[in-house]
Amino acid sequence: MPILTLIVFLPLVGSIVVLFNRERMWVQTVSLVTALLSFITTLIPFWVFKSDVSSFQMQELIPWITSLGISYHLGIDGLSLFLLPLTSFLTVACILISWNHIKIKEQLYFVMFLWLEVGVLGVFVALDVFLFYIFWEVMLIPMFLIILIWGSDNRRYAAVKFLIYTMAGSVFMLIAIIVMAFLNQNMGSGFGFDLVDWIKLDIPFNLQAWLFVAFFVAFAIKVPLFPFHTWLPDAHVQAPTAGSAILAGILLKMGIYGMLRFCYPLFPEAVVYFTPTIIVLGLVGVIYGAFLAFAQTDLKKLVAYSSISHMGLIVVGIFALNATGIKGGIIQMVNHGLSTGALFILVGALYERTHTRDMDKLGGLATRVPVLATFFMIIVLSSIGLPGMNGFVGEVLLLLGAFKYKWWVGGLGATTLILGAVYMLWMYQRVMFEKERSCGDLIIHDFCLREKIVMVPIVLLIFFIGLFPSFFLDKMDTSANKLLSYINNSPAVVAMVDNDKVIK
Amino acid sequence: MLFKAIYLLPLLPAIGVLINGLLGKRFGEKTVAFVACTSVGLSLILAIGILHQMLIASPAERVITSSLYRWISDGSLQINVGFLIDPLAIAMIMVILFVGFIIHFYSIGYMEGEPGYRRFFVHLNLFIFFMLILVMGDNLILTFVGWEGVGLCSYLLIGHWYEKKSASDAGRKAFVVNRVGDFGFMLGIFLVIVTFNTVNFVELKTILAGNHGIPTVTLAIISLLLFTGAVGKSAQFPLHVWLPDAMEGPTPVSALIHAATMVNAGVYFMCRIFPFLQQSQFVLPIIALVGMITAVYAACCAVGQKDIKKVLAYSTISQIGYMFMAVGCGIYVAGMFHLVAHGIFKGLLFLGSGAVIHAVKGEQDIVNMGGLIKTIPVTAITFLIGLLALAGIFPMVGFFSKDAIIMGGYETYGIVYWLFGFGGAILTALYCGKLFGMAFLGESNFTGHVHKPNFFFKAPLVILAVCAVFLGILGIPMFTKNTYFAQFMGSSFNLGAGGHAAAGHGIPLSLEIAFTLILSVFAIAAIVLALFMYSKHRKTMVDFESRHKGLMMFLLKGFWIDKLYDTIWVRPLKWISFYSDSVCDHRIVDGAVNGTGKIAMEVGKTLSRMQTGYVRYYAVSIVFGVFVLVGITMMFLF
Amino acid sequence: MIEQAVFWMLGAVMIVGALGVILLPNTINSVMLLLLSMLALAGIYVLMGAHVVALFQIIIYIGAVLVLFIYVIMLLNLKEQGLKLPMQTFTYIISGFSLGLLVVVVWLFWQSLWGTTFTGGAGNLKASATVHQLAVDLFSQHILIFELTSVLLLVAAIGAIIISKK
Amino acid sequence: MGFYHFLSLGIILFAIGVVGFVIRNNTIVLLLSVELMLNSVNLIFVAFSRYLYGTEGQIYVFIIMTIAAAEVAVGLAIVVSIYRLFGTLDISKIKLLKG
Repeated sequence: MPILTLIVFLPLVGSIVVLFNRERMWVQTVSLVTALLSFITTLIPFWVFKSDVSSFQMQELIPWITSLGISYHLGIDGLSLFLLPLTSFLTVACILISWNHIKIKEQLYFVMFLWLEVGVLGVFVALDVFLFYIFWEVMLIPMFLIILIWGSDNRRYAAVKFLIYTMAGSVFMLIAIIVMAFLNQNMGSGFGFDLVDWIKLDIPFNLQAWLFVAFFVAFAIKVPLFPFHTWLPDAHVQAPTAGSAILAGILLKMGIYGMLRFCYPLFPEAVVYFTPTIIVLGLVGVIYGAFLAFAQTDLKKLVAYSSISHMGLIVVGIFALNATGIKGGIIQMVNHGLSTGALFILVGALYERTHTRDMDKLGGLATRVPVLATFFMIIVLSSIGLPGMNGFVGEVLLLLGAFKYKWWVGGLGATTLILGAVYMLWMYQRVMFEKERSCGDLIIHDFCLREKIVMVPIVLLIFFIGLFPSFFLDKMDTSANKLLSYINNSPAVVAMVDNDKVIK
Repeated sequence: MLFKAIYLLPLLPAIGVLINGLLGKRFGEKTVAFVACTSVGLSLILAIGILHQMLIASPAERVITSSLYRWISDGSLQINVGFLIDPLAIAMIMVILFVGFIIHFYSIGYMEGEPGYRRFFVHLNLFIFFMLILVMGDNLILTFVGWEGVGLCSYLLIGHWYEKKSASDAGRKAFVVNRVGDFGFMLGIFLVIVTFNTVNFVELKTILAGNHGIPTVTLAIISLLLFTGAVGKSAQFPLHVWLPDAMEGPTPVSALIHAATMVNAGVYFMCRIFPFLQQSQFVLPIIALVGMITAVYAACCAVGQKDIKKVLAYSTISQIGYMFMAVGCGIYVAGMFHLVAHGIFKGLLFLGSGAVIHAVKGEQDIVNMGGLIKTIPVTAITFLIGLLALAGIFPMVGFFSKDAIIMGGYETYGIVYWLFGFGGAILTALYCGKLFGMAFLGESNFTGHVHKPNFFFKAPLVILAVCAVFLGILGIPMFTKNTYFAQFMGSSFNLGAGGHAAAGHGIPLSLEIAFTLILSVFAIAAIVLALFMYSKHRKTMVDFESRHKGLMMFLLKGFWIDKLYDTIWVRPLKWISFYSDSVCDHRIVDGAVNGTGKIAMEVGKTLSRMQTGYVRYYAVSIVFGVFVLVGITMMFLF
Repeated sequence: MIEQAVFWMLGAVMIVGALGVILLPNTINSVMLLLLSMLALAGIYVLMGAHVVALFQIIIYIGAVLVLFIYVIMLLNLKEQGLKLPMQTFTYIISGFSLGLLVVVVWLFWQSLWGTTFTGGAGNLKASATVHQLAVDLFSQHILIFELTSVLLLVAAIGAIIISKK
Repeated sequence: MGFYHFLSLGIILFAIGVVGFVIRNNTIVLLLSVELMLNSVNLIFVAFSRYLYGTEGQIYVFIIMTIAAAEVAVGLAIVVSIYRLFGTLDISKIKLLKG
């Protein structure tokens, strides 16, 4: 049974059913049911997945455009295994928080969310690079529209910036993909786009470097890595709550996913060659993002910049070239998706109640909305990596990986411990503590049942990952080692390392 | 067998947290308090049981380990959720649970009618839970979990009255400064992992006891990094700045967290990793030096304080400095003994100060008190017992514990060390005398009705006072390193054949007795002098202080170190952050991006001017283009 | 000899007619002169042995296209317009360019092609394509293009109707 | 009288068409100029067909004629609607495409 196909296209089917009726209830209920079903299907791989197999699993291979060597090739490994349920889970959450809150074109809105889910799920399971590219671009359109139609005041600027930025990166990747297809032909396997074939290619270093940069820029923009990050705050601030949540929760992960999925196996020598540069960029992102977050007064912007900081750390971890960092990166992707997604949901909930995101105007809300404040606290703590919660596990592994790479990389990365606490707690204080500043006369309701239903599973997951990370780590172990082996087994890399030793 | 059930120790407070936290909305204050106290009380009973079993076991069997499940694994590195209880841990656990239980009990009365009653008890229970995790964790990472967890609870409890800006500021400051220390802690853990590929205390100890061949420098760096964490948590110089501010929290919190348990965790942790310290010799003097500086510095500051709780706060910093002095001499037992003693008498003092503050309706400035001994005698007497213990007057427990530290160090570092200890002790006696004289003796400066303390206040004070008097028993026989406490603890600090700390004494007994006598006499003299001056000649002293305003301000503000940090850290960082937001990110990074867009736009605008709308023009352009093409063709043809 | 005389005569008529088309102020005169020019062109086709093309030229161009022009001019009832040549220097420059281009192209052809002889496929030389052969080729090899042009015509007819509607 | 005579004739005709297209303002004359250019191309095609002994040249001429007819039909329709819209056929007054 083609489970992966089912996973990817179930939301599409649901979105078609949504179109049958314009009634608000129909639209919302069908979307929710679809998202829930989709969530259940994304859990299936957990049962089928064998954690000791290093190749791709649950593969589906159907020739598609044979004349161009394009096939419909899906498959998962320990890297994508967790991103699937994360995606569908956050989609459910986003549909729930948008419940009755979308005032215009709600049918289109929910359809867009389901399409977005299709695109993202497709990105995570596609093994044919052409197919991957299609999903990669497909997912842009719904996100663009979500920002453009349902965003706040300056949405056009943000949406266009988001689109152009991402497109600019994708173009480089497209060129590199085509070059790779020709390379595949030149090296005797025929013109084709199958990743599994590409991995076997032995590309000369000069070419690798160029291709790597082309791929990497596309992914780095998505992450976003330090100099490419400026679209993110704008997009986040302007997007509707659910849009921000899904943007931060899932879309950013696609960049990291791409780096691990493509850059690692295809261009191992280039990865080793560029590692120092990338690590420095990542570290700059960590520290710079934290400083910027500290300077913000807009809640959403603060969370957006904190995302930049956290994602920078993930990049540092996965380019530390050891299994610890890679595993930390994978699990931190899930963690960051949960906690930052939840942060955006909470900020959105606050905005709904107080009609402002300006921290100088908020304050003293802990007394008014104790339940919201408690959830907020838990999420903030998870975000700054308090032990016992998910963020800690990821941070420890990432930093340990970085530390194993070079001690000072770990050291600089670990400043996130301090800086994260500084801006997050200051934010919390300004929003929740102290005296009320300007919302004193507003009627502010605490969390309603629907919002609790959204947050409770997130919080449970946060603790589950924090307390029993082995459940996840064991499943990704083999895949992480496999990814690493591409680097370590590459003959040229071995030669480089040997040279190093000789010099020493 | 109780040893099998040690995981229940932290579990019980956790259950208390869950019950109160999730279901407590409908509970009344009494139910909440009952649940919280019972959970800690049951835990305490269990701990006493374990202590009993441990006492009757032979020293070699006094190590209990219990591994619950595999937590994080990375390659061959395994990090379990597992617990380790040895005499070192049980001593700390007893302090935590005993003092903790008493303070829970005390809080029932102290927090009565407060709006955040349930929240307070939830956080308090959570604190006990994390503290036990810290102490019982059998590996560095799990200890770090507790370490951060208590930091969190400290943050929450300092900011309990979060509507006060100063309170939430203080909480945040505590958390952030602690995180600075934790930064070092974390790096230390990483270095341990990279070097040893394990974080389990027992395994580490085994490795270090054998022939490990690891360079001393590595061990020293590990020790220093982990020590950074301890400095942060235990409020040692230069990371002490958060503790005086932490007095914004409710007084029971100050007693439990910022006097008896959490701030001592640094000392405990140094004792826990003593094999590292033992094997990297030049780290010990650094620790001792930090302890010495802190002990004297904080004692000086305490003399200048006016707020009753701040006096105690600086005193706590100073006393923990003493403990680090002990650690720095390698006499861990003495450090732990002072830790236990300090937990008792400082808990007592804080609870007493709480009772005083409660009695005088929230007044904390000792200048505005006075003569309280007449109105609240029980509080006053127990407070005095606490102060005497703090000043190290015979026969209080402080006498034994402090003497052990000062004398133990003399053996290692000589007279300079002793002088530092001596100076600190004299200053301690001074501010003890001043505090008691100002607050309880002399004429009353407080105008208003004084609340009598009720049972919830008195009972804890009396129990702790009794302990403070009689716990000194653990410190005999004096002048040997074989006290009762050391007999029990000794096995924890046994690193193979060579490293045992409880060897014989290197200095003659007579010299030691002489030094002790000198110290005692001077301390008694100082305390009596201060008592006398600040009660009978209070006016003179106040005049004296007002004449030397600069000096008093210097002491009051803790040598202006807060201000210094504000200037060299906080402001520059804030400036960098706002600068990088407004200029760097918007103008440069985003400017480059938008600039690209603008260039494209400008080019487009310029080119669009060629779009005249005249068909003729376009036709001409085609012709022109053909002309160019033909020209190029010609160039290639001929 | 006669052929040459006819060629020169027809050529002169054609060029003069074309110049008239672009230089006469009255549109209807322009159309009439184009008619003349095209008749001359048809004659040249006959000279080259392309009889079918010549016939088509007369039927399609003169019979259909130019009639259409005349019809539209009459329909719009255009008033007499003077020959208002645009007075932009730019236009003169470009006119110069196009004439220069003309010279260059002619020169190019003379340079590159002069002296080469078109022998074609040496075995089956024919004086010119016969009607029969033309038909065979058109309906076998080029049938697709042929059909497509019919579609194009249809589309154009519909397009013209829609554009000029209302 | 050879190939080059026909060729030169076609080129001259084309140039006259270009110049006419550029210098005239009247839309109908523009269309006439286009016809001139098309005819010149036809002439060259037929000339090639004649001297290369092939049928393709003539076949293309047919097709070009068809296209020219279609073009004129559409073009004149546009002329008519332009006249309706602007009341003039002077293209120097019609410049909606101005950027």
